[in-house]
Amino acid sequence: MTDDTIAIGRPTGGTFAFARGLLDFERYGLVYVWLLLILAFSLFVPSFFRLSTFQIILGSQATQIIVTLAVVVALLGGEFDLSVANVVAVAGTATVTLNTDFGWPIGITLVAVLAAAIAFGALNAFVSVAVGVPSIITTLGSGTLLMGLSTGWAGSAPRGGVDGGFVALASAPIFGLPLSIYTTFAIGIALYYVLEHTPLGRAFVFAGQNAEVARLAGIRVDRLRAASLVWSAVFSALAGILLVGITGASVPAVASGYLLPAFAGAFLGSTVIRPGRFNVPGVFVAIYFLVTGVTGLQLLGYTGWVNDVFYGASLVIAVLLTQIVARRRRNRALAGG
Amino acid sequence: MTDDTIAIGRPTGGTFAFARGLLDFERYGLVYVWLLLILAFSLFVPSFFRLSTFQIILGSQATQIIVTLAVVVALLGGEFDLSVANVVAVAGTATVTLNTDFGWPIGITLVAVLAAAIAFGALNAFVSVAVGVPSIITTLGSGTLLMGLSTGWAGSAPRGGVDGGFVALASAPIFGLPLSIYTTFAIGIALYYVLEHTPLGRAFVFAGQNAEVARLAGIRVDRLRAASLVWSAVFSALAGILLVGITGASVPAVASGYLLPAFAGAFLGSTVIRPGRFNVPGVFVAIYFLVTGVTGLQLLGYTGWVNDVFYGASLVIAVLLTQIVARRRRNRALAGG
Amino acid sequence: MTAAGLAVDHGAGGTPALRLAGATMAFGGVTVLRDAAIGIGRGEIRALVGKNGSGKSTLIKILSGYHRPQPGAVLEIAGRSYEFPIRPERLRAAGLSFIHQDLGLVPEASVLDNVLVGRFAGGRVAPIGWRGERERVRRVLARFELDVPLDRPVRLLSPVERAFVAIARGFIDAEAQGGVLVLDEPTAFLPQEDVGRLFQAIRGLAASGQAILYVSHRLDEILDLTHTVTVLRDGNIVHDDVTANLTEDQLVRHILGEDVRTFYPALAAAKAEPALAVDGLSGRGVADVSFALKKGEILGVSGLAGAGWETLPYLLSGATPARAGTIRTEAGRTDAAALRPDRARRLGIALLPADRQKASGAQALSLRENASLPVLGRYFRRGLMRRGAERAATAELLRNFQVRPAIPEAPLRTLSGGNQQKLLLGKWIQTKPGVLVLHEPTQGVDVGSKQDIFRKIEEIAASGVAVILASAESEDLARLCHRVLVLRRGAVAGILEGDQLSETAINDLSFRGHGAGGAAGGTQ
Amino acid sequence: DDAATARAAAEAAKIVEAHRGTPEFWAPPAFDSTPARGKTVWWISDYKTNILKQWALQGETAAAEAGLKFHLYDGGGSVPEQVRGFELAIAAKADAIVLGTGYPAVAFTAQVAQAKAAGIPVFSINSHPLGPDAPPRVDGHVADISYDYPAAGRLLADWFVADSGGKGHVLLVDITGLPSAGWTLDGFRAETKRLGVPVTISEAATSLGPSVQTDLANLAGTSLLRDPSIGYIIPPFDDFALFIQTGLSQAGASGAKVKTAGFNAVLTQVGNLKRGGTQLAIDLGGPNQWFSYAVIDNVLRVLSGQPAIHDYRIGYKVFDHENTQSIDATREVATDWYGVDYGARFKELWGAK
Ligand SMILES: Nc1ncnc2c1ncn2[C@@H]1O[C@H](COP(=O)(O)OP(=O)(O)OP(=O)(O)O)[C@@H](O)[C@H]1O
Ligand SMILES: Nc1ncnc2c1ncn2[C@@H]1O[C@H](COP(=O)(O)OP(=O)(O)OP(=O)(O)O)[C@@H](O)[C@H]1O
Ligand SMILES: [Mg+2]
Ligand SMILES: [Mg+2]
Repeated sequence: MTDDTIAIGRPTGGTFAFARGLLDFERYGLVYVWLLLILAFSLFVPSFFRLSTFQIILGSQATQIIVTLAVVVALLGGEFDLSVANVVAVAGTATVTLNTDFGWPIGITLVAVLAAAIAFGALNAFVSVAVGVPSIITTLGSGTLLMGLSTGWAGSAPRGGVDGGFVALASAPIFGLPLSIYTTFAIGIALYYVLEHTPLGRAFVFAGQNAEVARLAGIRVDRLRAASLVWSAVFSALAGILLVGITGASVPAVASGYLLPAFAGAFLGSTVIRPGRFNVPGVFVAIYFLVTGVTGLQLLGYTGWVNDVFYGASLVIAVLLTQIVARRRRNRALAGG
Repeated sequence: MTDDTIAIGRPTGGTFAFARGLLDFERYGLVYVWLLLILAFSLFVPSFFRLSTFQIILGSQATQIIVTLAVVVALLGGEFDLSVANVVAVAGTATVTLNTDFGWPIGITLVAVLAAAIAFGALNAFVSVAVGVPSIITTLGSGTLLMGLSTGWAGSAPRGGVDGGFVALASAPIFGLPLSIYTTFAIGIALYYVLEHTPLGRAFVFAGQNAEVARLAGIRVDRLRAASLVWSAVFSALAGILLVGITGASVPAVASGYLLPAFAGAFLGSTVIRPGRFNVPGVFVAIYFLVTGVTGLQLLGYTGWVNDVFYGASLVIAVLLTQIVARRRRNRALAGG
Repeated sequence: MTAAGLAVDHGAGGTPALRLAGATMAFGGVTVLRDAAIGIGRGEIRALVGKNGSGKSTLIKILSGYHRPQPGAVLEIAGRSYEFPIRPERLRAAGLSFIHQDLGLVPEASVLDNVLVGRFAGGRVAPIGWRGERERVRRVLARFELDVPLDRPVRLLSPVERAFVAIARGFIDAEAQGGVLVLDEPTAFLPQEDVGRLFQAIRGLAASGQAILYVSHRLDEILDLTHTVTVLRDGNIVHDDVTANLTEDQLVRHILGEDVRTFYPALAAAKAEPALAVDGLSGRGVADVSFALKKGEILGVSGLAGAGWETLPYLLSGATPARAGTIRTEAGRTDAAALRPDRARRLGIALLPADRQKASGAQALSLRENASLPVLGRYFRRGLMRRGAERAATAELLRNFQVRPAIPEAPLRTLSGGNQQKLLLGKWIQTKPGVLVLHEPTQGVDVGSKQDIFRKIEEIAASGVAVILASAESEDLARLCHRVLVLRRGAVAGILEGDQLSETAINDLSFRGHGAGGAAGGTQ
Repeated sequence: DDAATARAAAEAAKIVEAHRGTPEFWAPPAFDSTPARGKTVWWISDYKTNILKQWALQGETAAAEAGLKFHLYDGGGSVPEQVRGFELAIAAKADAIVLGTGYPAVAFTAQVAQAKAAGIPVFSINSHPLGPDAPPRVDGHVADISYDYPAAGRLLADWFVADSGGKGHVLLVDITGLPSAGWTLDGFRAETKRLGVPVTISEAATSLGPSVQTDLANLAGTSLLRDPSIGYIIPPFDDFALFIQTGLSQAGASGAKVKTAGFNAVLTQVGNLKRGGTQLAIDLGGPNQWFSYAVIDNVLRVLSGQPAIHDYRIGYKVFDHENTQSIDATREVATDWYGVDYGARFKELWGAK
């Protein structure tokens, strides 16, 4: 298999670089598949091509994207964080419980929840980085532990009654979209900026790729690994808080639903924009691609298992397509050279 | 960290090697923790130290261990198989449906189900290995797809009515343990033998550790990766079939319960016997360690969140302990050397 | 010994053991090997030489079935012809065995697995006869006087031990199959005294009728060991001759395509200001080492394998924790035991490690990302990474250090071994350190580039940087350094300078008390 | 025609009104429970599902009142864990086993048979249609204690018909993998048919899995896009209605005019009703205390040698914004919520002197 010998003779720079760049199927393949899907739905599904559809598609993924970014941050740091979904759940439970049972004002509650998330992330970091337990075990264990403690403390029932102003704020519409989705985009952009446009972010990505080289270059790799776990916990907690804002309630039982889609989004996202590397824009593309398909099907009246079939099939086929096309173009380039 | 930058003069071989080997806390740490746990429960939990308790502890993990071995086979091949739990569920559903609705004899049914599992594994292998889609996406997608198709075909309700002889066989007691658990041990031993003591198995493990280098060393890495996904599907299907034998019914909803414990078992298992490597005996130790704790607590009457807390905490603490002890010993050896 | 005395069986007389013709290979449109042809007869030791990136490893990877050449390539092994693409195990069955550049070992796997996986005796699922297999590995390793526990992961071995493990694998294949053994820069990781043992083994194989293809940048080795030479330049075969017909100068001319005499740059005098003071440094394999270094001074560090000189660079730069001692530079003073790489960098100490596979670069990242890692802050202005500036600086660096191809966005893994080494040297020199610690900086680098690197080292020293050059190449050290520190059994055996400094003096000091060539190849 | 529709809507409204107060307790025959005293019942639960845990904990109280020893076993959602629960119970020589995970007995055919062989009767909850011969029959399974789900569906339909004047458009969402959802929706459809009103019924489904929350929320939004005339969404349980509410609030203005309702009267939703301001219009509740006592009553009966009861005729109450104002919505207390102390009523039946 010599196909990974990409790109070295590829001319860079030049006037047409930008246009040629957009035609780069390897980088933008999934984007095109997504656009095609939108086009197809727009043509064949009567109620699809409407502002309200796009508002729903955009707005409904606020929390899922944040959780996926949490997973990506951990993965970039070379860590597997399986506790994200539990943190979402417990952050939600804690927000509602502190705000209602304990009567803490919502501001203090949120600060407390985020502080607890930092502490939890630091615990993961201590066990994984300082002691050296693989993070996949650490977070599987600590996530289960956290969930158990939370259930013992506040029960497993859905709880409502959180500060009405907070709920109103989270769903306050700006240009037809709830504030929550702007939060998600703000987090995404900030993360993109840090990862791509600051020395810290670059060092972080490098350390995730080859820790030893980064260490010898004087980068405190352990700190960055620890930070990745802390930030992953913080992002997850933010998602949990946001979810309370959106639903007005905490629902501990369903948090587990966030885990697999988050990993699917992270890995699917790593096949676009920066193929082979976890990246922030890729996450957005991946998650919106998947939800677009499901939404279109629902508009066509397909629900239930058909949705599962579509979700599964599109996940596989989308990546399959981009890979095959990218490979064919590469081979053609090879033959031409 | 830095411990591996330089060859260190750790003494090996010698007459006391075996005894010293048993004291090797890094390799057997979890085993000791487990024995301690058994001792503590035996002393403090009245109904614990009984033959029937051990029979139940041993017998109840037949399917979970097989699924965990499926995950381990995939991981050894360098692949993440997230479809194992779905395959368990669908294999069960298919077994019951074919045997009852379609009236196929149980023998033919089982052959058909295993053949379908091979086909499914081959599909995963094609997409992941031949085309190059990361297996974590492939299997997440194909697993969801499979589950959706199965629901469309046979519904999602639990179904009974499977061949009584088959159920009787699966639970036929031999020395007080059901046949199913012997099946599990047989699979475990066969897998252990192949992985550790045959050229094929060694090549498999080697290729999983570093595919690129293994390819340079002349090993057909792609075949082995493909095989890992096929075997993972086959093992999962076996677990599904066995579960039908154990319960006499298929329960499509079982799927979700198997996935995380399987990964927990695989990774916890990789901290014992062969630390740092996924290994078969480690899986047995890990799964039995976890179920021992949970059973003891249940006998004490603790349920619900206490179980989660134990499960989570013991996962973290067991690994933490063995790591810390092992590290201390290593440092002492270093300082002495 | 030269080809003259040997019965080399190739050409018209018998069928050659190996014949490759019409091999062309391109990566992403760039042809790196053009219509290459090579033949080796039984008992022949053929050298394959050329500049970095000239296509040697590519040719070898075609032979091993790793790369697939463009249509038209012809391969014959012992008279039988094979169609490309060929599966690696078929080539192995046909009698080809390999020792790849950068060794091709799995670090986590044990010595035993690394040597034997894919070559166990018996069927694929037949039980492995552990006793016999262990014995087999132990026997080959013993031939190189290597005694390492077979279950130890390769990552815990020293570079020398690792090299021999890779060599052992090649020899096991060669002895089992007979045919052709291909060695791609096997001596890059080996100190002088171990090279002798390797050569003895290679000659033994050749004498028994094996064909050998040998790649190296060390011309003395080529002249000493091989019967015939094939020279690659920019992907073309430019010369094919009997080694005995060539002088070293002629060989250099064929390789570089120009007339270059081996030269060492003139040394500027060291400055008076102290740059580094090491006091009582102890750590893995090193006990109580003290020395001082002035600005602009080049200090060689050498000794026998395992004598401690290989760990000194890592102790000095905090990569391996020390047990005791103090280190002082212009920027400050620190306890060696508390030194970590980030601290070392703040003290102005930079390290170029020898271990390219593990410790030098992130293979999947671009040349730009690899090169700018230690100096990211330079490109961060007004809240943004100036990627344009970064790219320009990288391009400049690539040009300066003659890295080819000079494409900043290409992934590091697409560079040939020697070009990677040049890039990484450039990466550290651009940080303008106070003390530059180099471990085998010219390992795997062609003769032309080697001189360029020496010139660079001399330049940077002249600009006031203190350089520590840890190497087993005593000739280079003798010519390039102001002083050479020789370690023996972890302690300072002596420091040579001025008239005392010569290649023989370094070797004498290294060996004194051991008896020539007798030292073990392992760790302390 | 309009007159008939109005009449039907009025009839439905009357039925709903009749259920806004205290449900009448149906007392099964009294019996002497002394033979069962001191016997042990194992209750296999799944704490991951809140309502299952709530029933189990109420069952624990009921067992204490009934003089039964009670062993609570949490099998989570995992089938092998629940198998182990059966095995531990059989090994511990339990006198009765309650499969309280919502799975029908058929899911554990072999274990139920083993229990029978050991002389242990097995009960299940809310997983079979009502009646002694409810399928699927499994040897060793004595009885399923269940709410009357079709009846709950009928009541929800009555509310929908009454609220929409017999002309509304409702989206029924089936939850596959949860049979009681289907039974409830069957009741709903049957009632609209019986009333003969020109309502519009749309159907959708989603599967009971980890992503049910997001699935339902998305479904709510997209259904409205597809057909803006939908005015009601019935999921059909109120904890799923919570996710429908999320979707409706994400849908903005188009979601604001849609009402939802469901069965179970879980704490959160009753709280939401009391506060008002959500899309939840009513919540249909069946007293959880009544239910759990009924389970223990049946166990006690069978262990005392009495015939099992197959329908406890558990009553329902419709909660809305008005009638929740007077109750404590921070915890469920039967007397406060429904006006009856069911525990006391059951104790009277058990001859507890
Ligand atoms: N995987 C790859 N993808 C793209 N280009 C490659 C790849 N491998 C090698 N090359 C290019 O092919 C050319 C020849 O490389 P090769 O490794 O054969 O050189 P070499 O003669 O072995 O050099 P050295 O002496 O440095 O080892 C180089 O320009 C290198 O950059
Ligand atoms: N690490 C990278 N690898 C590959 N492509 C990248 C990378 N970083 C950025 N790009 C892409 O390169 C393109 C050029 O943007 P970039 O900001 O790097 O160039 P620039 O404007 O020349 O730099 P600057 O103005 O910051 O000095 C963008 O489309 C960006 O997405
Ligand atoms: Mg090379
Ligand atoms: Mg820019």
